Amino acid sequence: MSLLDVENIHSYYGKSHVLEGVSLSVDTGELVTLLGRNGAGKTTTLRSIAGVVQPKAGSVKFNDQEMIGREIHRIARAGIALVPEHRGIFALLTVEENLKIAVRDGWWKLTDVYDLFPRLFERRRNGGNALSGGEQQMLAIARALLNNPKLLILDEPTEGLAPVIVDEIVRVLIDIKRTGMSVLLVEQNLAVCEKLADRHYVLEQGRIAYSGSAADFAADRSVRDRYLALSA
Amino acid sequence: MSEILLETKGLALAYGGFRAVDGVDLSVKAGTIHSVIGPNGAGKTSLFHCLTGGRKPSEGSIVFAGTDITHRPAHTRVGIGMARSFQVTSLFQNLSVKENLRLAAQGCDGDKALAFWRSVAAGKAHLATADRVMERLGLTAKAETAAGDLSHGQQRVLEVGMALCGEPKLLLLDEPTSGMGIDDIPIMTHLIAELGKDHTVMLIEHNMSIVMTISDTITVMSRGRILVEGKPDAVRADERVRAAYLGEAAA
Amino acid sequence: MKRLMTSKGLFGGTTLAVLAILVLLPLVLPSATLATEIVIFAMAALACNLLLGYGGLLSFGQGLFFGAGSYLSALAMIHGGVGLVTALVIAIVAGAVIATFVGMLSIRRTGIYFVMLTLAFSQTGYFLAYTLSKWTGGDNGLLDVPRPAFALFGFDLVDLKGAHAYYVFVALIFLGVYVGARRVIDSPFGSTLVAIRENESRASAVGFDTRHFKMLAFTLSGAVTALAGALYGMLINYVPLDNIAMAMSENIVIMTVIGGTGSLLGSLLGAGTLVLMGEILSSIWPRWPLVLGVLLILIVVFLRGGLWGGVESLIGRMTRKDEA
Amino acid sequence: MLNLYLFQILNGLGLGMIYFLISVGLTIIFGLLNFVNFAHGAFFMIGCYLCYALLQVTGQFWLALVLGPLIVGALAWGAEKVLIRRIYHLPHTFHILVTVGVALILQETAVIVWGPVGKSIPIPDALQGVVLMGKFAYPKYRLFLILFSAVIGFLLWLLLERTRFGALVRAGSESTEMVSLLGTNIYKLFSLTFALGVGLAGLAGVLSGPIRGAQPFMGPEVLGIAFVVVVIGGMGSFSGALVGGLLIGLVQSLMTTIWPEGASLMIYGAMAAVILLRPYGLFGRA
Amino acid sequence: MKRRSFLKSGLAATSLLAAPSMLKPAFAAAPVTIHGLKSMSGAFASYGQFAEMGSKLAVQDFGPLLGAKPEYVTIDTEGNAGKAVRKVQEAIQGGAKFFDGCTLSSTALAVGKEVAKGGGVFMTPAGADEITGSECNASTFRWTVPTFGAIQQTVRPLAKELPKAKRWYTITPQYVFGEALLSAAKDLFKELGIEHVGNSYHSMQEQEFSGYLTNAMAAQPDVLLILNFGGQSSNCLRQAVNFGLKKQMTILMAWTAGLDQFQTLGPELLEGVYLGAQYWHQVDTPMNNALVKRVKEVYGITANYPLAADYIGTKVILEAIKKAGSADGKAVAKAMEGMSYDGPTGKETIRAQDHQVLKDYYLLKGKAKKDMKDPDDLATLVSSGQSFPTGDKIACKMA
Repeated sequence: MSLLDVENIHSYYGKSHVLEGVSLSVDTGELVTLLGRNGAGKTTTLRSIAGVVQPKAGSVKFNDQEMIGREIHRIARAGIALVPEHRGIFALLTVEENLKIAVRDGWWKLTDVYDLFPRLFERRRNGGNALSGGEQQMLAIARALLNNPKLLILDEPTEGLAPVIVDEIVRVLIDIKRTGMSVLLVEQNLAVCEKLADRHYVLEQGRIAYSGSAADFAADRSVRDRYLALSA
Repeated sequence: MSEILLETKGLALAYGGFRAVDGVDLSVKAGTIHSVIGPNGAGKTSLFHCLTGGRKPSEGSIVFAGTDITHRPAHTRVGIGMARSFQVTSLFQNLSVKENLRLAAQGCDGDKALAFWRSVAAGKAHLATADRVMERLGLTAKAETAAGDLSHGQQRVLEVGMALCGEPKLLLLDEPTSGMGIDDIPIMTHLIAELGKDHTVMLIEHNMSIVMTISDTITVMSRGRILVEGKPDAVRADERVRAAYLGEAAA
Repeated sequence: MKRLMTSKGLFGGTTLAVLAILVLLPLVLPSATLATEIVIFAMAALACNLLLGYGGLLSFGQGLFFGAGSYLSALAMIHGGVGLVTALVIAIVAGAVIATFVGMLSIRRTGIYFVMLTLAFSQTGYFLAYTLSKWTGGDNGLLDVPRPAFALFGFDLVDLKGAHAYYVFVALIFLGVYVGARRVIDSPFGSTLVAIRENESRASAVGFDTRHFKMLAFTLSGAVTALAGALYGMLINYVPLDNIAMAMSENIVIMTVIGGTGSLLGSLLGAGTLVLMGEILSSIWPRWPLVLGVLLILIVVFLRGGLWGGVESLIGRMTRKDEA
Repeated sequence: MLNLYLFQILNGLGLGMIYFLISVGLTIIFGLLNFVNFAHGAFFMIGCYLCYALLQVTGQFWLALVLGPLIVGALAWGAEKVLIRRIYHLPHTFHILVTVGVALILQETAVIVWGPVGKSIPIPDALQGVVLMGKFAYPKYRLFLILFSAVIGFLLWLLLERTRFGALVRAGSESTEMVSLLGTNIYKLFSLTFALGVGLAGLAGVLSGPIRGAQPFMGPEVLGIAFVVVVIGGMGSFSGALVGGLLIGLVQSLMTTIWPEGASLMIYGAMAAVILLRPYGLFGRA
Repeated sequence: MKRRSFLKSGLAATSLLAAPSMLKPAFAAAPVTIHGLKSMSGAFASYGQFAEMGSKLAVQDFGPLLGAKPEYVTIDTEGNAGKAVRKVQEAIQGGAKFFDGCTLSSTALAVGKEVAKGGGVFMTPAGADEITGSECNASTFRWTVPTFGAIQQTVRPLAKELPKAKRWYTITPQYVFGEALLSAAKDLFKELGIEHVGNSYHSMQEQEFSGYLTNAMAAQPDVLLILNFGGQSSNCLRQAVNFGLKKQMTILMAWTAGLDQFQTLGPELLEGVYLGAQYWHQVDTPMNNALVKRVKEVYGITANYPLAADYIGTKVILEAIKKAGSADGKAVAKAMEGMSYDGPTGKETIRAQDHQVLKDYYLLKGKAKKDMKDPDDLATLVSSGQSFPTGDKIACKMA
């Protein structure tokens, strides 16, 4: 039994059938990436796990409990935290308020995330709208941590960020992983993925087209070329 | 042959402090398939928005077929021969395939469609265009199907077809294969190659493999700027491109 | 929607139903006057439907056009001595012009701000009518509105004094408007309007200046609403200030939605329901608006297609059983 | 003459505070729930009647002041549970229709319970009388109302700006989905906010009772004012409701001296002008 | 497809037409039926319920007429002039001749026109002077004293009672009715040498009077004359009292709705305020005493203005039918012209020239709570009398 077991889920946006039977799993303490081209259904998979999209079939088991049919906040309280692609920072709230509304009892305390992201502490009185892209991403991750999840789900955390910032995010993710947190990561930056992941899944038109350990994936260049945009 | 159809000079688009497009000089020659590729966040879609009029560029100019269109509203660009497809499928979901295409054909007439006293059936030319395009897309069998009921691949094809209905001089396609399966991609690639024979096509893509076979020119963008431009072979060989795709942080 | 797009010919499909209802209404109802009121409000609801059901635009200012139509046609007859046809044309033109103006300014805003803007304009019209009491009679209303005979080139052709004669006249106009509205919906314009409702950015991308289409929808809606207003003034020989009040706008919207948006026949159904409810229930229980309140809620919660939507799905179920 | 204008300004500010109180609930509900409540005026009316009824039963204005808003809030909480939450996801058109329905039900119920003839509500003994300012007199009760509204406004501000609940409401006004993703039960937040907003309408009703009396058909007029205030201030904005309320209060008060006939015209004209010039009101955001 | 659309048409038609079959033929075939136009639903329901009681009682208590018991039917005007007119048209098409009611001036004016066209009789207690003035007609009769009389019978006696009160301020709703009261007041001020120190106009929707009251305070008058009516006058008075105006000046409300309005306001507000009224239940006339007793008996309430007005209006029509000996509208209208009868205000006469009922108007003064003998003993009668425009002041040109 894994921490998260996604079994053959089917999800729709309106009439269009976006996920056509996705299965994946994440074990405790593991960092797993979900790769795939634009529109392959990565974000929808994450949203289906978090309950934002309700899959019409299949099952999402977390700690052996069924998540499908639960409201979003119940899934969040069960221990799944999703940091969406757009980061979801509240512009009307200060940095500290953004953090405080997420606080729930557990291992991570406000001071811990300030230690992890000193920049956020400096800017704690700023409005959420006054942050740079990198700071927003840090805030989004910090906020998710304060929710004290068992599984952290990140949707393209490095998108649009400067290389220095990407390095910092990678460093933080490694730190977080060290605490034993399980992470499910969607990322386009292959270099980032290769640094962090224990295992990879490749999603292709709403189905898992490939899965394998980090080592296997690194060794098999054809997979990358076939599924991931590169044919150099 | 090498007449320039679309040209941008120093084009920039800023969202607050972030410059999504940062000084792009681009020339699209008439009669070619010109692809713009680049990793996520390179500014391809923002560039596309500027070209189609979805966003007002913060700096620079856009010249199309000899006219400065930098500040023209989106809908008037159709009338002068620009047509676009959307990256995220944007169809009239509850209308039939044929009606989608007919509307698109009618669109290039602009305000002529305000004729509320005429019947749709009288617009024979538009219906004919819709039929022709439908044939070309291979969707004739689905003419009366609501667009939303098509498979994802078919929706992408219809998306391109709608751009085609305006009989444009320039066809702007934004990630036409987005979300398509590997098995469907050749169909789309083939369709674009076909279109390239009698249209100028500007293709924005994430996937390098698609553009390699059909493009005449490829422009690679990264961080809002042009990184490399040239023939497919030259681009394929360029190390900077590979680095950009793999992620600079790791390079 | 697909039904309307595919039903061919002017007298196909629902036109027959409309014709049947128009013929039966005065026979079944206790008076032709009541039937006339229903048909007039159906016309106003139909015009509202053109905006709401097809263009997706909720206008809370339809009372302005209705009131303007009734005031201006009445004033033209009283002070200008014009005949029936001229008065109606004046109402139509005035309604179109005012609606174009309101539309031009309102469609620049969306959502609730759009609604509030149409409301603000109609309230402005109300206070104008109230203040210009020399012309409008203010709170007392405009009295002695004539109902001239139907005349062409100076020859009185049909006297409309009788309730039945006037009903036939109004019913024929309604039929004309209905057929016209169906034509509009099946026109390039109508299909574009639907396209805008479905996906405005796409409609813009294929080359439509969506503002022009919304504005024209306003113009047409205003013209028809004003025509209804003028006919109402002639029905009751009177233009009460209520005609231009917010309650009028509200009632027109309620009729439209109860009947079913996106179906022209629904407007007739909605107007009939609301007027008859008032007629039947008010004599039984003065607190009948409570029932109306409940009905509104039930329709939104359970029958979003309105009564016509309900009828349609019922027929759908019946015919499916038949075919099976 | 100057004195008159000064006094009208003072009076306008007082009026403005009442308008603020009438409108602030509407704007809070719109801000978080993106819900258009056309029954706001009807709940205000119920507040007026509760003031009357509770006075009849208990003889205690202060008790009515506490209980009235609570009862109205509880009513709203119930309505939200069984009805309103089913329609959040629908377009505004349907919000309007349903709440118009609710308003009709409340109005007719008031007639059934209290009769069609209005009721007067006495001013509490402690607040009888006037304060003299030169040749002008200002009722103590209105002074109390201004102060009380200011206090309520301040408490509301504290609630919205300084508490976790307030932060969640503000966050929810940006993205309810994100708030849910952080583990907050957005439905509960919605119910509470709806009850709070409507309860404020009830509070305004109770407070206005001694000035306006209670009448079953007073809802639409109050709703009109509330919407004008909120649209001018910017829908969803707390400070917008305050500034919009004061603005309308001042305009109305000064117009009564300058050009009384045009007062109503002016108010709707102002609303149209603001929407055209500043699409989202003075303090609103897209 | 064909079959479906046909089915649809059929079903749509029947569903719309099924409902009205519940409509009973509303107009009965009794020799005399009085149709009461009452605002039962809508914003003026407060009047309608009492008005209906009055008409019902009048019909019920009237003996056989033309060989049968007269009947009574209520038409709900829904507080909406358009609906009222349309329903009246229908009633006329159904043979209705006799109408009583309409609180709203606008409705009464428009209904009067319709009844005239049908050659019927219409008695109304509405406020608009046009009914027996510029818009008068052969069929329409009005029980209410016009604005001229209301001003004459309130301002004049009050001026006499307060000879030192020379500065008067007015608050007026800006529309025809308010203007009529105001111009009558201005004429009388001139005659009595009263200084009109100012006027505040307000719109018909206004419920917030603090601004206008401030204007009034600034003018420092001796008397504040309130010229609006209904809910507006209630709010205006309520707020005036809140602003302490009662202590600074005398307040006169020239046009009140009478007892039901006083009950709403209560003695605290009314004490010391002068009030003009069309009817007062304590007026000592034989008919009024009988009416008050009968109303108490039947309905358990004290007779108020809407009840009394519609009672007597209906009764007068019935009397006239009896007098004419026929149910022909024109004959009955003729019989009413010049008719004198015992009304609640004493001897009342219907002036043939303009169909105005000549009757008393009252000036009352609000009582202190301690002086009240019963909960409805809210005011004392100060004076009463009749004033009507005469000679060329009568605007009515009956065709």
